[in-house]
This record gives sequence, C-alpha cells and structure tokens, in this order.
Amino acid sequence: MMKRKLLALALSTMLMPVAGAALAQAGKISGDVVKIAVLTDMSGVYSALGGKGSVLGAEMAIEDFKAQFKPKFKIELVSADHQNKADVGSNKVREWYDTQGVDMVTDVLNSGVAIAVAKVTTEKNKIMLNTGAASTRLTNEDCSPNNVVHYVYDTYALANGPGKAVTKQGKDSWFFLTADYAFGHSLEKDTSDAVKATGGKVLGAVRHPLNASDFSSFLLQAQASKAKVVGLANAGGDTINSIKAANEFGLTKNQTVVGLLTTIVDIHALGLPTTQGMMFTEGFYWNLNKETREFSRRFFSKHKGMPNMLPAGTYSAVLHYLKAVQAAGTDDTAAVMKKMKETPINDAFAKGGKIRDDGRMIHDMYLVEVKKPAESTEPWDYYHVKQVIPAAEAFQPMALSRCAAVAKK
Amino acid sequence: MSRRVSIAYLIGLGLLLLAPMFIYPILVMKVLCFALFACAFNLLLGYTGLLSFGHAVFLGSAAYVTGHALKVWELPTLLGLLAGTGAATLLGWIIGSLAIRRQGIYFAMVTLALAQMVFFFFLQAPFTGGEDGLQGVPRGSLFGLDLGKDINLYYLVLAIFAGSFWLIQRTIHSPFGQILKAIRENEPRAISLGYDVAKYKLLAFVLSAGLAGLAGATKTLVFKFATLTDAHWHTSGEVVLMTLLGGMGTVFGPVVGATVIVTLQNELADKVGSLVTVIMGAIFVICVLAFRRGIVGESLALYERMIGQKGR
Amino acid sequence: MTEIFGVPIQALFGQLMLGLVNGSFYAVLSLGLAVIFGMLNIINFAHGALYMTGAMLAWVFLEYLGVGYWWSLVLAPLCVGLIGIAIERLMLQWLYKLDHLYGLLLTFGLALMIEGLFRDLYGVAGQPYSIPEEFAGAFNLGFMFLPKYRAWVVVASLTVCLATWYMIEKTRLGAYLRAATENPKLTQAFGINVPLMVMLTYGFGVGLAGFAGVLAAPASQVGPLMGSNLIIIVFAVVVIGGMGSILGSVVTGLGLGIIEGMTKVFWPEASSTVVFMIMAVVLMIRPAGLFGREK
Amino acid sequence: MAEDCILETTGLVKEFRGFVAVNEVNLKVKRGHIHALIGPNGAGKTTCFNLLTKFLEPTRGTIHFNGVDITRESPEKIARRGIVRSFQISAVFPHLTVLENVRVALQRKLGTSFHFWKSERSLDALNGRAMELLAAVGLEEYAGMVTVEMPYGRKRALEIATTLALDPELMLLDEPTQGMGHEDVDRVMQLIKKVSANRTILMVEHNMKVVAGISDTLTVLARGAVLAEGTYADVAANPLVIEAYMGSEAGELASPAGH
Repeated sequence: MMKRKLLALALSTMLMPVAGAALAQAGKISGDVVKIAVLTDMSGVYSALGGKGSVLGAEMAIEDFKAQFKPKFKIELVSADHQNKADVGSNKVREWYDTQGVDMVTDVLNSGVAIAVAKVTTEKNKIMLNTGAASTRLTNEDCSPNNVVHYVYDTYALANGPGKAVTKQGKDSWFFLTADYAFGHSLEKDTSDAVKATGGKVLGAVRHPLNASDFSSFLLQAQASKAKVVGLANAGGDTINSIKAANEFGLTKNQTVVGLLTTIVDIHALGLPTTQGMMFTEGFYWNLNKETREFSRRFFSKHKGMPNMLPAGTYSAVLHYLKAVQAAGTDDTAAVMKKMKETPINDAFAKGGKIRDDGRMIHDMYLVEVKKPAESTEPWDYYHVKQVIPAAEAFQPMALSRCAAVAKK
Repeated sequence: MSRRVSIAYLIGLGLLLLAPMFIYPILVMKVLCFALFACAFNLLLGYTGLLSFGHAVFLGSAAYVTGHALKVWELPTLLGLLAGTGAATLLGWIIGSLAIRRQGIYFAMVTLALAQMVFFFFLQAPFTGGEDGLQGVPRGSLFGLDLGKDINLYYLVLAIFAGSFWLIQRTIHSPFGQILKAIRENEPRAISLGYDVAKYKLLAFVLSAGLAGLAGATKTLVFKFATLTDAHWHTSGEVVLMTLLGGMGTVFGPVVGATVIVTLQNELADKVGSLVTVIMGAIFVICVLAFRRGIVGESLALYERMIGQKGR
Repeated sequence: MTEIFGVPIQALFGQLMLGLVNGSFYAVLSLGLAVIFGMLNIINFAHGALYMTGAMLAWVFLEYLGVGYWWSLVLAPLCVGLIGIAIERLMLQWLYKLDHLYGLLLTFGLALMIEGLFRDLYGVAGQPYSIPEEFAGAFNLGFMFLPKYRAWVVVASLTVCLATWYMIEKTRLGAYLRAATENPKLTQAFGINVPLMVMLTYGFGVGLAGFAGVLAAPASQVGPLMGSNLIIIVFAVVVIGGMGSILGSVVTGLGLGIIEGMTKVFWPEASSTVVFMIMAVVLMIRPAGLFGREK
Repeated sequence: MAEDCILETTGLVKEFRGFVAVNEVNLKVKRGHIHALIGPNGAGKTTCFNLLTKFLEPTRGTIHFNGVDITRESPEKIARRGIVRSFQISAVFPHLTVLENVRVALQRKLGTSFHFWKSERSLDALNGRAMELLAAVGLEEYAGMVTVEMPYGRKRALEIATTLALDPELMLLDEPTQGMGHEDVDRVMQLIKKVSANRTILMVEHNMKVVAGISDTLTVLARGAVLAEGTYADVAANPLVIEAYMGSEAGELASPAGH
C-alpha cells in the first residue's frame, strides 16, 4: 500500500508536465492538432520498401479520413529520414515529442531504429504504430503494449510460410545469409525454428553488414556449406544484391535461394527471369480484390509504382489511428490505444484485423510464388497466391509470448 | 587582460546556467558534450601539434562502457561515468603508444587505421549491440537527484563540462603544458634539451583520450544510448572540423566550433538532407584555404590589429 | 584432397581469388596515393571519393548517355583526372608551403563534399551496373566458379600497375618526375616546368583512382559510400608498405588482399580487422614500413 | 695517452642507401678544449653531429663519452648525460618568450615536467637563474619578447644561453656564426670563448676567422673521412687540406683575417 503510494507519487512528479497537460485537456485534442510523424529511410538501402511510399500512404489516409469524417481538429503530417541509424532516429523522435507536439509516429522501418524509437515513445507516453520494422522483439522482449503497435508483418510471419513450405519440398538443409542487426538476427532465428519444426536442419549462417557493397565472399561461404537452401535473412537492396551475386557465382545451379523478406518492389527491380518460382510471405498484394486494386491504382498514379505491404500498412495504420482519435474525442494516449484495440480493422489493407493485448496487429498473410515471365499478363502481375494464411496462424500465438507486460496479466 | 578573460568566462557560465529556460536542454547538452570533445582534441592538435584522425573511438568506447556499466552491471551513475572515462584512457594509452612511433601525416593515418580497427571490433562485439547500438541506458541518480529529468541532468553535464574545461586550461598553463608547447614549436630542440619527447606526447595523448572519453560517457547519459556513430571516423572528422573552425590552439575556439557545427547540423538536417555533408566539407575547405586560424583565432588577430592601430 | 586444415579447398581457393581481386583494388589505389605523395607530399584523403566518382561516372554515362563500359573505362578516369587537375590548380597549390597536415585536411573536406553531393543526388543505396557482355558468365575452375569479369579486374589492374611502374622507372618523363621529386628547384632550373608536372601527377594519381572505380562498378554496387571505407584500408596498406617504392605499394596491396581472403576462411570474425592488426605489428617492428625509407 | 679525452669515436660509419656519408671517423675530443670540425660542403660534418647526439643511428662504429659507451643510447638520454647540441638552423622555440625559452631548459631539473595539474606559476622560481643566463649572453632586456621577433644574431645568443642552462660538459655547436654580420660574429665568438671555461666545446664552423681565433684543435673532414687533425697552424700548412679546399677557401684558410 505504502509502496504503491510512493510509486504513484514518484510517477506523478516525473510525468508532471505530461500528466498536467493531459488532465487539463481531458477529452480534448492537445493544441487542437493531431500531429502524425512518418520516420523512415528516405535515401538508404530500404528506401524503396517504405520511404516516400510510406509518406504517400499516410497522406492518402489523412485525405480519406477528412473526406469521410469532416473532423473538427486539424491534422498535420511531418516526416524525416532516419538514415537507418538508431541514434538519428531516436534523437529525431525525442525532439518531435519534446518540442513539436507530435502524437503518433509510424513506419519506423529498420528494426534497430524501431526498438530505439519504441523506448523513447514509451518514456514520453506517446504512440508508435510500427508498419516498417520486422523484428518480433517489438512484441516480445522489447514489448510496450500500451504505446507500441506492431502493425503489418514481423519476422515470425515471414519465416513461417517459406520456412515450412520449402522444407516440406525436401529442401531440408538451410544456410543463412543474415543482415547483422536486430532484424536479420530475428528473421534467422524465426526461420530456423520453422525449419527445425518441419524436420529440416540448419547448417550455419554468415553475417553481413547492412548495405554491404559486395556479397561475393559471403556467397562463397554459403556455397561451401553445401546446404540445399540459402535463406536470405536480409531485405531491400541487400536482398537484391545477394540474389544477383548468387546468379553471378553460379550458386543458383545447385542451391535454392529464398529471399525471406521480399516484396513486390524487389521483384520489380530484379525482373521475373531471375526471380521466377521464388516463394515468400507477403502481407499485401495489389491484385487481390476490387478494393486493393482501387487503392493501389490511386497510389500508382502518384508514386509510379505499386504499393507493397509497407505503404499499404501505413495507410491502414494512420486511418485506424485517426478513427480512434475521432471516436475517443481526444488524442490522449491511453484513450486512443483503448479505442484502437477495441475496434476491428477493415480497409483496403486488412479485413477483420485486430490489435492483440501484446500490441501485435493480426490479419491474414499470403504465401506467394513468383510467376514465370510467360504467365505474367500485365505490368506488375507477378504473384500466384498459393495460400492465404489466416490471421490466427500467421503470427506468433500469444501463448508463446515473451512479453513481460502481457505475461503478468 | 587575464581579468577580462575571467569575467568573460563567468558571463559565459552564467548564460549556460540560464540556457535551459530558453533552449531545448537536450540540444545544449549535446553542444556541451561535443564542446568538451573538441577541447580535449584541441589539447592534442592545438597544443602538441598532433593530428589524431581517430579520436571518435575514445568517444565511442567510453559511451559503450558507460552504457554497459549502467545498463547491465547497474552501477551507480558516477561509477558508470568513471568506468567509461577509464576505458577511454586505457585505450588512449594503447593506441597512443603505437601511434607516436610515427609523425605528421603518418601519425594521422595510423590513428585513423587503429580507430577503424576498434570500430570493427565494436561492430562485432556482442556487448555493443552491433548496428542496433546499446539502447535504453538508464540515467540513474546522483546524490539523490533524479537524473531522468532533463533539467537535473543538464546541471550535471554543465558541471562536468566546466570542470573539464578548467582542467584543460590548467594543463595548457602548467609545467607540462610548457614542454608540450616547446615540442610543438621545435621538436629536435626539445630532444636535445634532454626531454623524452615520446613520453610527453603519450601523456598528452592519454589525457586527451580520457577527456574525449568523459565527453562520450556524458553523451550516453544524455541520449540514453551508445551507437556506432560515436566511434565512426566521420565523427573523428567532425571534431577536427570543430577545432579547425573555432580556432586550433585557442582555448575557447573548440567550444565555438562545436556550437556552430552542432547547431548547423541540427537546423539543417531536415531542410537540406545529405547536403549537410557537402556544407561541412565546404567549411573544411574554406577553413584550410583562407581561414586557418578559425573564428576565435581570426577574431583575436583582428582585435590585436585594431589595438595596434589605436596605439599608433 | 578436398580439405586443407579442415577447410574445404573450394572455399579456400575461392576466397583467395576474391582476395586477389580486392588486392588489385588496394594496389591501384595505394599506387595512386604513392605517386601523389612522392610528388606533392600530400596524403590524398579524397582518393576514396574520387574512386567512387569514377564508378558513379561510369554509371551516369550508361544510365543517362548510353555510354558503355569500354568507353567509360577511358572517359571516366580522364574526367576524374581533370577534376583532380582542377582541385590541384584551384586549391592544393596554395598549400605546398604549409604543414603537410593541411593537405590532408583539405582533401578530407573535399572527400566529404564529393560524397555528400552524390548522396544527395542518388541516395546511399547502391546502383546496379551490369557486367559487360564480353565478360558475362564464369570460368568453372573445378574448385569454384570464377566470374570472368573478376578475372579481368585482376588482369587489368596488374597491367596498369606495371605500366605505371615502367613509365616512372624507365622512361624520360619518369626520370624528370623522379628528379622533380628529389629536388624541385634544381629541376626547375634545368628548364623543366615543375608546377606543370605536379599538376599532371595529381591528375594522373587520381585518374588511377577513377580507373579503379570503373573497374569496381560491375563487380559491386555503385554507391556514394563505396570509397570511404575502402580508403582507410588503403591507408593501412600504405602505412604497412611504407610509401617506399612504386613496386612496394603494388606488392603490399596485392599481398594484403590475399591475406584478407585467407582470414575470411580461417578466422572470419577478424577479416575486417586483419589489415589493421598487421599494421600495428609492422609499426612495432618496423615503424617506417616494409618498403619504407629511413629518414 | 696522458691527455684526457671526453669524447672518442672509433670507426664511425654512416651509410645512406649505399652512399657513405661518414666513413671510419676516429675522433678524439680533449677535455677543456674548443675543438673545431671543418671541411668543405658535404664533407659530413652535420651528419657527424647527428651521429654523436644520436639523431641518426650509426651504421657501424662506437662512441664513448667519459669512457662510457653511448653508441646505442637515445638522443634525450645523451642530452641528460651532458652532451648538448645546437642546430644549424637556429634552434629556439619561436612563439615562447625569450625568458620561457631558457626556462624550458631549466625546467627539467625541477622534476615537475609531467605535472599537468600544477600552475605554470610554479616555474617562476626559475626566473632568477634564467635572467642570469640571459645576462651572460647580453639578452636580459629582451626577456619578455616573443622570440620570433628578435633578430637572427640574438636568436643564436639565446640558443647558447638555453644550452648553457643545462650546464653541459660537452657543447656541440653547429655553425654558431652562420649567416651573421660582422659585429654579431665577434660577439658570439667572445661568448663562446667566455662559456668555454670549465667545459668542452665541439663546433662545426665555416668562418675561418672564428676557427683560427678560438679553437684549440681542428679536425678536417672531406668526403666523410678525416683528412687532417691538429692545431690551426698545422692544418693550414697541410697540402692535402689546401687541395681539398681548392681556390678561394684555401686562400681563406691561409689568411683568416681576410674575411
């Protein structure tokens, strides 16, 4: 009893400015402005995945929200480039929260940056809707369910589909080429688990730096391992370059290369001849149904490229957030988070999506196979959707959660 | 003159005491950390004539050690700071012992290369968190004061800066500083007077590394993380730029240089993106070509010229 | 025999070949640095950035002007050389009378500017540059697939290194150059235009860097950061070699490339630091470097 | 050999990449003498100096000082033994004051040279001795001046004062009068004569007037080797020496006052 009082006292002094502001404006929007920030990689190795596309996704969400709800409050959007550096990202976000009155930050692609930003967000009691980063640490070891939502995909979801499907085809020995930071480690671990669960084995892994310029020596190590499958636990430019070098060194003749985080943007960059037959998990495909096609064509008209799951997810996240603010009548973090978790998500990106207690947003994922050049009938017609993985199976079950905050409940 | 300088310092200190009321305290703390870093660097370049191109590694190693000490070992804040500073000092001794075997440009290249080696070590060592960095370092408390509050931490950072600045001042104007100046001015002559020049250079190097480490340790407290950026050679280049721009071999130059560069980067980063690097490079080039005494050096020269004319 | 010390022979020879390729780049770059250092007494920090410029130019030529690899191999080094001449005339020449450290600082600033400019224009992610058709495919050496292009890199850089060595050591132009290095005033008195030679030397030295850049373009990603990390390794190569001789820098460059390749097989964690470790050891035993002259 | 040699070299050789700069030099410097080392340009005089003070490492041969083998010692160690040199180009600390220049030399004995936490006011205790030394070379009125602003001749005088501050047993002076006007040369000559009491001086000198005026012994070097040795009169009469110097300088050698 005494202890709790003391704690409350300590908390109230610590959060005095924040709590005071929140109390005075309970039921209101602070500063009459809802300020949304997109923090992403604008110029680096992942810029093609999120970057300007994510900013566009957020803009479209704001546009749609305004058209539908005619809100009384103003909405502002800011964006910045974190250069894939955790320090740059968390400094920027800290400054946004401290001096700019930002309420919510989204995209935050690159797991290293995302984990850092999640810490600042929790400390300042704001909201982060992560649509870009993949590491499952965000809902496990580093979880913060009252402030952070992991929205689009994660390494568990990416690993499971191909990890099991490819191993079942009899390609049961794996070697990993891993980007040497939180995301790569997470993806390698989750895929290894999936492979082992299906009866396959993992022969080893080689770590490469983010944005490596030359993959040849790493690929030689993969080649020397004699594994049947070389799993690429990297993303963006790194994946593209790994696949190219694999072709150059004749690796593809005897081994199967699996890009674990591949999106339509990468397939477009590499072309169907090099990528045909590749299998991986996607969270979004533009050509699924009428709604996705409409959204994607609108996006295409401004971006000159189809959206992958990052911009589409950012669109969905921003829209969901704004609806929650509208419904709660405030931008107070706790109230908005409560509303977001109560309301199911139904839009172009997700059907029947739901935010779980651990902060994981679950929705259907798709196991896709890249078409042969001859099978492609129009530009960007790249995938056979082999399997719809239902939301309940696509993500790590709550029972396995390593999130301390959830376990206590 | 000396009294006038003291008054100027007191005014400066007064302004710094009031600064957090007007300016975002995190920004001022960042400036103070880099100012200390640049002052430490200047002790070596400006007063010993040694251009180290790997000084970021001392900033970075102290940042990591302090971060690790506070986060994993859960040491009190003060001990964490000391551990970081100590580590940088030790590393300074190792790198210094190797590097002082070469002179001039070679010295610069050797320090750069050794620093890069340590950088790769940090990249791979498990305790640094690699590319992710060491995140969520607790600030802890000092004498019952909660450093989690920016304003409390601010005055600790200011105290560290002021104390270190005083120590650097003192070092420059000490018997040891006198020998350093002699070595910078005429190394063979200093040798022929019986001074073991290598030992003096090494002590200067170690002192400079230790103080750079203190700056890095403090920086970890401010930002609650330590990352590879701290140890990257771009940061080594930045501190050279700060010192050059402010005026090397002047006591106050590095402080001015650090303030200008940090503020510039802060203001420009969002507006011009990668062009910040171009602007930094251009400042470098202009300083080297036309402005070698730096802001403080040139101002002092101008002031003296004016006094001289009045006198005539 | 398929294994040596428990390492598959395929992996060992493969990494040795790659080491040789990397060594070729080290050799051409440290050669350029040595030529410039000999004449101007300046450590050219911008060397890495100009190497990158060579690669970026090749990419720009192809992307915007449709100029192919072979033309780029000639044009890009020329352009880089001209940039070098402009740098020498406009900036470096004012620094010769000052402490040599200023040359290092100036070229460091230039490196930042060039790197930042390309970053602003094209982002930090690499741009692809496809391998010229003549070198598509690979030799199957039994123990590995050696892509034909990488074999060409080794041949081309060794040829350039030897040609440079021949020019400096065996031709009249080279004799003037060596004379001007030893005693510029006297050489000037003999009616040789020393400032012109200095200017051309710098242009030639950075031209070599540009050439290495074009060679590197199809073998790796063309990106603004490709030079900045390489140049520090080349600095270490130079400290190890000791700037003593032209041939010394070539031999050291190749040798260290191969050692690095070996390390990737036997002790992969150390592969990025092995060159620096060697440097530390060399400094302890022979501070002037392996081929260095005692002063 | 009853006479006491303070410095003795045997078979001293220095090669630079095949070029022999100093060849089998056997030098004996007697205690209390002013010993001059002369020879045409490129004869190896300065190289010899650099070898003696270990600024260069000899290829072969030994150096003994007071009977102790110092061939392998470091330059600063040699300085601490009492062999202190000057340089061909004036060796001062240009941006320190004249007083500070001398103080730097005195400071070492104080043992606080590594004390970075002490105020430099702790060095004021040395000011008295420093002023005495400056007075000895006639520079006391310039004590507060920044050295770089002094004329050349006075810098050489300051250098001698700094060297004296270490109270050396053996002073090595590398062309102490080089580039000086008449009056300065006379003054420095008198100065050397004055300070030579109780110590030995080895000097490289071109000015024959100085050599003839104050030196007790001469060694002539040519092409790295010793050509002749003896008193001024002996050496001047040696035909080998005259040949080595040829023309103008030989004339100079014959009539020192003529310069």
